Amino acid sequence: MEGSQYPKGDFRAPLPIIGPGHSFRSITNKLTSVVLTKNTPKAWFAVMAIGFVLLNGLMIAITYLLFKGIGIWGTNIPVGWAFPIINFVWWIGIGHAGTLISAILLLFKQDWRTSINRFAEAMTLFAVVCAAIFPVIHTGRPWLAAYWLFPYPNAMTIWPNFRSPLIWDVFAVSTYGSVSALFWFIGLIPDMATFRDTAEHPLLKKMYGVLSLGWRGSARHWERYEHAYLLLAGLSTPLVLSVHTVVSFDFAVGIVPGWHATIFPPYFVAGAIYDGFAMVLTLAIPLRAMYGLRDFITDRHIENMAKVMLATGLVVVYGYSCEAFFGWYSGNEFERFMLKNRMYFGPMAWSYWVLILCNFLVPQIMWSKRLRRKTWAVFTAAMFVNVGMWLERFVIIVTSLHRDFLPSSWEMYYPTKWDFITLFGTVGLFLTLMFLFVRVLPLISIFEMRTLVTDKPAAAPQVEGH
Amino acid sequence: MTLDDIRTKLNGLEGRAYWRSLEELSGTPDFQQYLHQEFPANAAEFTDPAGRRQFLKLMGASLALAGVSACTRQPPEKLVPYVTQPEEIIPGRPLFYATSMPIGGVGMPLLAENHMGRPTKLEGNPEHPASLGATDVLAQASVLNLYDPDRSRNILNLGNEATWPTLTAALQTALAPLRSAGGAGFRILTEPISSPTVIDQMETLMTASPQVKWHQWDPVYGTVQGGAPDAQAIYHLDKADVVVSLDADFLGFGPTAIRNTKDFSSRRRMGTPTDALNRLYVVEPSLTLTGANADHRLTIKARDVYGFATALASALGVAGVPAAPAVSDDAGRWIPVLVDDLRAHHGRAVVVAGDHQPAAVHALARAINDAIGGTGTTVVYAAPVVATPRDGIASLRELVTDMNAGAVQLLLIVGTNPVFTAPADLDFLTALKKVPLRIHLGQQDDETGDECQWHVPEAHYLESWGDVRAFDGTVSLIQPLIEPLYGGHSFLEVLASINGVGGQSTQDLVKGYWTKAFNGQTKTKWTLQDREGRPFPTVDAFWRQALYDGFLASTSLLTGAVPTPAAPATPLSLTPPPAMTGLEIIFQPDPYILDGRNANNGWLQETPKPLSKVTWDAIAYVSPRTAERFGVMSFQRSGNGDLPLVEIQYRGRKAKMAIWPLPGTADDVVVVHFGYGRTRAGRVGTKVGQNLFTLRTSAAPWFDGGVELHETGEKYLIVSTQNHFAMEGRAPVRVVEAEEFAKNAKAVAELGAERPGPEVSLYKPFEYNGHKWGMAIDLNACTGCNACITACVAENNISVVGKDQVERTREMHWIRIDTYYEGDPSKPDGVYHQPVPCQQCEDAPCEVVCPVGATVHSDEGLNDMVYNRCVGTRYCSNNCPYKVRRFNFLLYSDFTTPELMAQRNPDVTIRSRGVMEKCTYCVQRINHARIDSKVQNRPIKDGEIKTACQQVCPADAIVFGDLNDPASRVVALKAQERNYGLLEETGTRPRTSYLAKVRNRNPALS
Amino acid sequence: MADQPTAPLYGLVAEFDSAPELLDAAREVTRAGYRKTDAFSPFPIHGLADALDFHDRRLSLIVLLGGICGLLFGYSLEYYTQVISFPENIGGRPYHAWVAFIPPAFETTILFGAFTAGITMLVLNGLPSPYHPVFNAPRFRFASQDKFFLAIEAADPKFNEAETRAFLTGLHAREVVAVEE
Amino acid sequence: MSQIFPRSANATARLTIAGALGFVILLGWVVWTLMFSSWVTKQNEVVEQPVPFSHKHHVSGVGLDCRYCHTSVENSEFAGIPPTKTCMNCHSQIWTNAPMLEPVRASLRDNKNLTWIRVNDLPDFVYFSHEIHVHQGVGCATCHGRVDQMALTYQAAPLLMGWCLDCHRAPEKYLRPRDQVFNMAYEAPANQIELGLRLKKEYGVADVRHMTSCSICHR
Repeated sequence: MEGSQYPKGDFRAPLPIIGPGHSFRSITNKLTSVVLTKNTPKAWFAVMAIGFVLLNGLMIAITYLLFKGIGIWGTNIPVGWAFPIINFVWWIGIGHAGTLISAILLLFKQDWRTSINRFAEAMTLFAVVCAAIFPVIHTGRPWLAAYWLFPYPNAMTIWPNFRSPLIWDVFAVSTYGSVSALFWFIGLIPDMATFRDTAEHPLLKKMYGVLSLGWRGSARHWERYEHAYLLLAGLSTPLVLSVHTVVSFDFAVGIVPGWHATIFPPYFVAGAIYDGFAMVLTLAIPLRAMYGLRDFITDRHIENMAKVMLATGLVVVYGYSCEAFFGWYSGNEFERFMLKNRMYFGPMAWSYWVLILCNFLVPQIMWSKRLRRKTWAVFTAAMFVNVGMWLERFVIIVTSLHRDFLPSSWEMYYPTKWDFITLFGTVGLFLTLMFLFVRVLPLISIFEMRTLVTDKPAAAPQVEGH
Repeated sequence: MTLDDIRTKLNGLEGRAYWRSLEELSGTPDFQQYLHQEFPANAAEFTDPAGRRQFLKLMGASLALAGVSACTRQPPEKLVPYVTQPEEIIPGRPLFYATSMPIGGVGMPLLAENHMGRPTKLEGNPEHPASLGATDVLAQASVLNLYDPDRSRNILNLGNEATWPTLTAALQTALAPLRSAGGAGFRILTEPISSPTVIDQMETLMTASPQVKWHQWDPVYGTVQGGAPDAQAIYHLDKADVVVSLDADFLGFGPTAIRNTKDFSSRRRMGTPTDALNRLYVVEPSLTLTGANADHRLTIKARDVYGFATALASALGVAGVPAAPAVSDDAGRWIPVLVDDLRAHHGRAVVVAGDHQPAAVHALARAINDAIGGTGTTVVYAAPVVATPRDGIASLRELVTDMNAGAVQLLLIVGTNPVFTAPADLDFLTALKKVPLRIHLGQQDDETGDECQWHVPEAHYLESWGDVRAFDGTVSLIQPLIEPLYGGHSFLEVLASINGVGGQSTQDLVKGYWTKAFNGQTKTKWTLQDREGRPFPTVDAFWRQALYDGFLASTSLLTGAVPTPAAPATPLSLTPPPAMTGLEIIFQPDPYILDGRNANNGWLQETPKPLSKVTWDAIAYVSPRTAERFGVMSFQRSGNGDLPLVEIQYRGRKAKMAIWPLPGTADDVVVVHFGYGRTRAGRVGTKVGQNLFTLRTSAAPWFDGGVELHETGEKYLIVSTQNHFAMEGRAPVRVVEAEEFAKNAKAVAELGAERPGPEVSLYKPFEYNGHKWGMAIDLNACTGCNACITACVAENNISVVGKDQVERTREMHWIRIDTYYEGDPSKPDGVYHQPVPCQQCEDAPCEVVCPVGATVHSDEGLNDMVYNRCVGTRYCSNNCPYKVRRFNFLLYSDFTTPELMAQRNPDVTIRSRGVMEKCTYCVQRINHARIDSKVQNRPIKDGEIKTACQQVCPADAIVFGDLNDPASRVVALKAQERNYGLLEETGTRPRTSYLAKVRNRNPALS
Repeated sequence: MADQPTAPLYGLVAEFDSAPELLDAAREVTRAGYRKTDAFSPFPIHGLADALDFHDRRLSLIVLLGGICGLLFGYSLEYYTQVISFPENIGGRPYHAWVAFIPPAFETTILFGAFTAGITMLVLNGLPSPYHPVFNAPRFRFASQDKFFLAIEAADPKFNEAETRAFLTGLHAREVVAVEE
Repeated sequence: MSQIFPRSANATARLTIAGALGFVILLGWVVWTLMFSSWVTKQNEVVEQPVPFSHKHHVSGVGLDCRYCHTSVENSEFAGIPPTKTCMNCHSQIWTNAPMLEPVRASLRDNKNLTWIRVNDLPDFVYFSHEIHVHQGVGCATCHGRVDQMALTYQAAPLLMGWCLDCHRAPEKYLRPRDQVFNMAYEAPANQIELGLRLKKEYGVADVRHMTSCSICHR
């Protein structure tokens, strides 16, 4: 894609997290121009178009679904869950990277996070939106599920069943969604002020003025602001871990061989971050090219993310080996058969090996510093991981269900065209939201970038509190 | 158009009139439009089955469409009381009437449940020797035929509506000239008939005009190859220690199967491990249910059964047996063993010859039974109950010859559908067209009706008066439960009008005949006594009792005296069947569709065929080895999919059929099923599957050699409800050998992983102090006949989903029968059946995961499923290790066909789109029994509550009861060493448990 | 713009070029005894609040309380619905299946905590306040870009326009302007 | 720099937020009250019938017993709606040509069903049995109200699931002696709870676990 920013041959050189020679002004201008500019890049329109077409697919699919019933999908009796839940878990997982970057890396004082956390958070938000669609539409009677899943006093004096992991999901996902949104908006406030003050058009001024809540950068405000931001980060961290833990409970709590495993929570969380970083890369690399942001999203960022991806990827692979080991070591005939069926003679064994290729073999190229610094290589690896993590859920859900306890009920699963339209439809929704965001809001946190400016007399103050 | 318009249009109309006008109404465009806008959208709402049920409860037609539109406010619902209420009716309570279903001329005794004038469910008549309370799939499903919306509704003359008077007039005018010629040229073609009243009427007719000829044709029951046996065998299998079947499916097929199963299984149910079992040897060309239940099974071609029989007979020293042709090595090993076993059980053994085998084999079997002292104890021979002519083929051939010769002026065809079912070589249609006047009386305006100038809708047996004899001779009465829905007429009615007694009602005719019989004025002399064998004081007393019982107890050949038929000629003089060569073809009726008469019955289409579990299609069974030649490697499939179509060439005729490798089928044998491929069956059955009658000939209607199979390269989608038939080293069905079990009582327990005790749970188990419902299923008794499935469908308003949904494995049956094969597929070592309803686990995995609490435990330990709370996450089904939960992926319940709605059981909610459903242990029956017991201040008696599957089961394999009642049968069964829980190692603590299968093999053969 | 404000005076606003200058100025102003002061910067500056002698740690405590409320709400909701309101035998689990009750209670804890944090922050900061006198400072829009401002309110007891202006200019302010209410 | 917003904007902003919150709460309240409102439950709504039949007249006035018309109330889930015949038992003698009764006479004359509108209409996935309730000492009036006072019949109770459960959870609050079940004027004694508990025991009314099991009412 692009030439490396490093002197040839020298891979030891410390990498900057912001291009040289940047001032407050230059950062401000650069980042505000992305939104306030008159001329939008052609690429933006291209992506938007694709996203929009897919989104319409989603709308049609859902309408038809509501009219006909979920029988339009391939789900059947041994395989009661398939695409919808796979997609749900996949999207939720993707969301995790955002929170991780903005919260956990913040706590770890990783200042390179600043230039990616904003759109990573946006990604979280939109991924959760996509994910949240599925638990509702995958039910037989969505118009009831939409509110019966919440505990509210009613004329029947009946309540949801709090023993069910699905109810845990409802709480986890809705909390995750709203807290992410809050975190994201709080982060936006100071930049909204910047927009308010740099925009020319009076209407824009007013619009951003409203969003900025009248922020004026007062020292007192900054004081409480950073304090609150830190607390939010502190709360989001256990939250993000809990969310995918709860999602993994959907399976771990079941008795289905291939679901009923104690490794699931850590293994799912790692998987989520793995996939999340892959998605961040998938977005960051084209975006920085599209808007020429290589000074802010530097190769250092790409490389760091590649490293995180590699690390979490290995955790996930450890998860696979644990699953295999547990299955074998349990000596339980059902577990053992599940493994053989999944890896060896089952009609869907192919999916397992493709998964291994995508999630285990390909990402290993990230060991090489040279490749880590080749954007195209990282991008390719990220793409493989995106696919691989989807397949992982396919393997867990479908191949476990289609052959469980009684051989008499063993059957096959085949998705229908509606399954695919819905899946790619949500991708469309995601792209649409993401690129609308890029167009109207700062995709990189401006005020935090300012703290990185190093060519000033005073040392750049840290974002963290005291 | 709105609901109210429709209501006003239908208001006050009842029964026939109502259906008629709704029919007309539903034709109108705005009604169509109404349905369109109202139903698809709102059908999903639950307020909907609502409307259904009230309508059903109050038979107010207008209610059929009430409560459709879904909103927070319930739409107004109407109550339509009687004008004058019949005394016997208590609104909301069902009534039961005894009646009988004629099939193949033989009666199937029934009790019909009647809800406010609508028969909804049929049970066996517990008092009747031919039923003892059980029924079969066909009887269960026959109630749906009554409501079949595609039954013909009008008398048609050349396609135009006509009336009964015009018909009778036309008939008389046509008959007048013939009568003068003594009736020559007037032919009547019926199904086999045993009805004394009808026979009496026929005799009256034929004495009046002796030239009238009566033909009988039934491709299933009335067809024999190589002559009909001169006497009918009635078995007492409860008295037999050793049973040998010569290609006889006496447990699986035909009206005798119910009583046979009752008797047979009574010798398979064990108390203690040391109890003696009977032993069943089966010799057959292809696996049947009987074969599946055999202790020893020998696979030989159908043509070789005669050879085997002769060999066995001569080995037993029967006089005058012709020289036995050489038998296979296996057979060779069998003969001596059989001889020993039969001799060892002299007087307690029986040999059963198959209905499809020639008269010679029957004669041999009878001779053997004489030799081993079976005759008179384990089997009695009696004059057949069905009126002559019993050789349908011969009778039909004669008719065709005469028709071709132009000797037939007027042909009255009753019930049967020869245009579709007649042997191909007779070319019935061409002959038929030569008959000047053709009248067809049938429930459907079928292929034959289409070829006749007159078509008369025939009344369903639940709509008409009549009588019929059960296989054991018991005279059983047929009384109507409802006015003819579509204005049908019975054969008796037609016959009466021919005989000029049309003025009398059929009821009078039946009663009249039996009054005469009571006074001994009939040709056949009947012994009419009450159950205690005392004569009735008056004819009224007799008639009242007869109607109440539904049958005349003293006429049974099983209980009453048996008229000894002509003793067989000694020494035996046999006409050996012609030798056959080459690949063998065996014709079988489809077990449920039969000759196609049930093609429009969705329940039967969707009931999995025994052993293969195929639905919605006819298939050709071949041995797995033969199948390999056509690329079907294994009899296991990972899922539903295409199977190769082969071309069957036979006597210059061709047909295509998909082949299914059925373990236990002899190599080089192809078993084809006829009955599919109807062209005028109705919305369900038209153009479904391949028609095999095109191959069947009068020379060899059941089996023949010289057939060729050719690959076509084409594929055909066959769907089945089970695709994996091996147990994979797991033990869902636990099987032990009788010998081993007698030695080691723990043998069954040792077969499974150990059952986790209460200590494995974190929590202390719930206590069940009131009732504690449980079920035990005896796998040793179960024959896998599927009756429970159909009974469950009828009782619980289970929807039919159709072939494409079954392909996606979305069938809705609440109870299924799993079948597993053991050993080499081409020569299975064992075939096991396992009925699997909801196990009602105490620690139910499904309940924990339901987010809305739509499935929870009742205080009596039922795993309640609350449809109206369910949002359909399907999590419960995923977490159910037994996969017994069923989901309404689409709108499966029919909310638009009032005829079908009328059949529904008002005590069970009709499930709508998007909700999960499953077996409830027939909770509606439990609740009714509980309420009755409370109102009558008495405890619920053991056996008072029977689940639908239990009630129908001819093998009494299913027992339901209160686990807190130490005296209950279910407790006793669960105390047995054979008792085990399915997948109990998963800690679900199922309330349903199974009694292991015990096989009584002969050491000399194993 | 005019040095002589027409409307009542809000205070004087001094502009600085860099964070350190602002920091020093703030220290001086505080040392000089001004209390009704405020500093404005395009990004958080370490120590600026101290320099203005501003300390407020109430947030943590409030958030803690919010979290505790969330926990209590979540668990009592579960206890009420599953044990008191409609106890049901679900899969043989006890009515009070505390193990299963943990995840939702945890989530409500986070939810309440997080929103308390966000909302409290805004409330304490008196946001939203789209209108504020300091916006009247002509170059104030740069406060959200690359300039740094220091304000002394007229309400301050020590405030005297002339002296204060002189004082501020003495702190190398790039420019000092009077801002009206 | 000039202000973007007027002074009033601060107040406006805060009011807007408060207003939004208020609106959400209001909305919730509306839905909540609607859920229980008689508009949804149809409680106390008089429905128009083909014949303006007055229970007041027939029960209080003429003094008919409930069971004279609702014949199957004691031995079927369905209480039964009288066939036209029942009406005509008397009305063939009295009011023989009251125009009000023409539909009834017409019904008998041309054998055409009368069509009444259901007043107490449960959702149809609910299986209610009059038989058992009457037998266990639940008075007609307990659910149907003082029908004997109703000139035109209406639904006296909300018939919501919560309402059913109220009694299923604590029947003692409502039980009365069997011989009082059809007594419309029956007044609960001061010691109702005590009496209720005694009757509960005597009539073998099941415990709350049983009475709140789903399959008791839903199948």
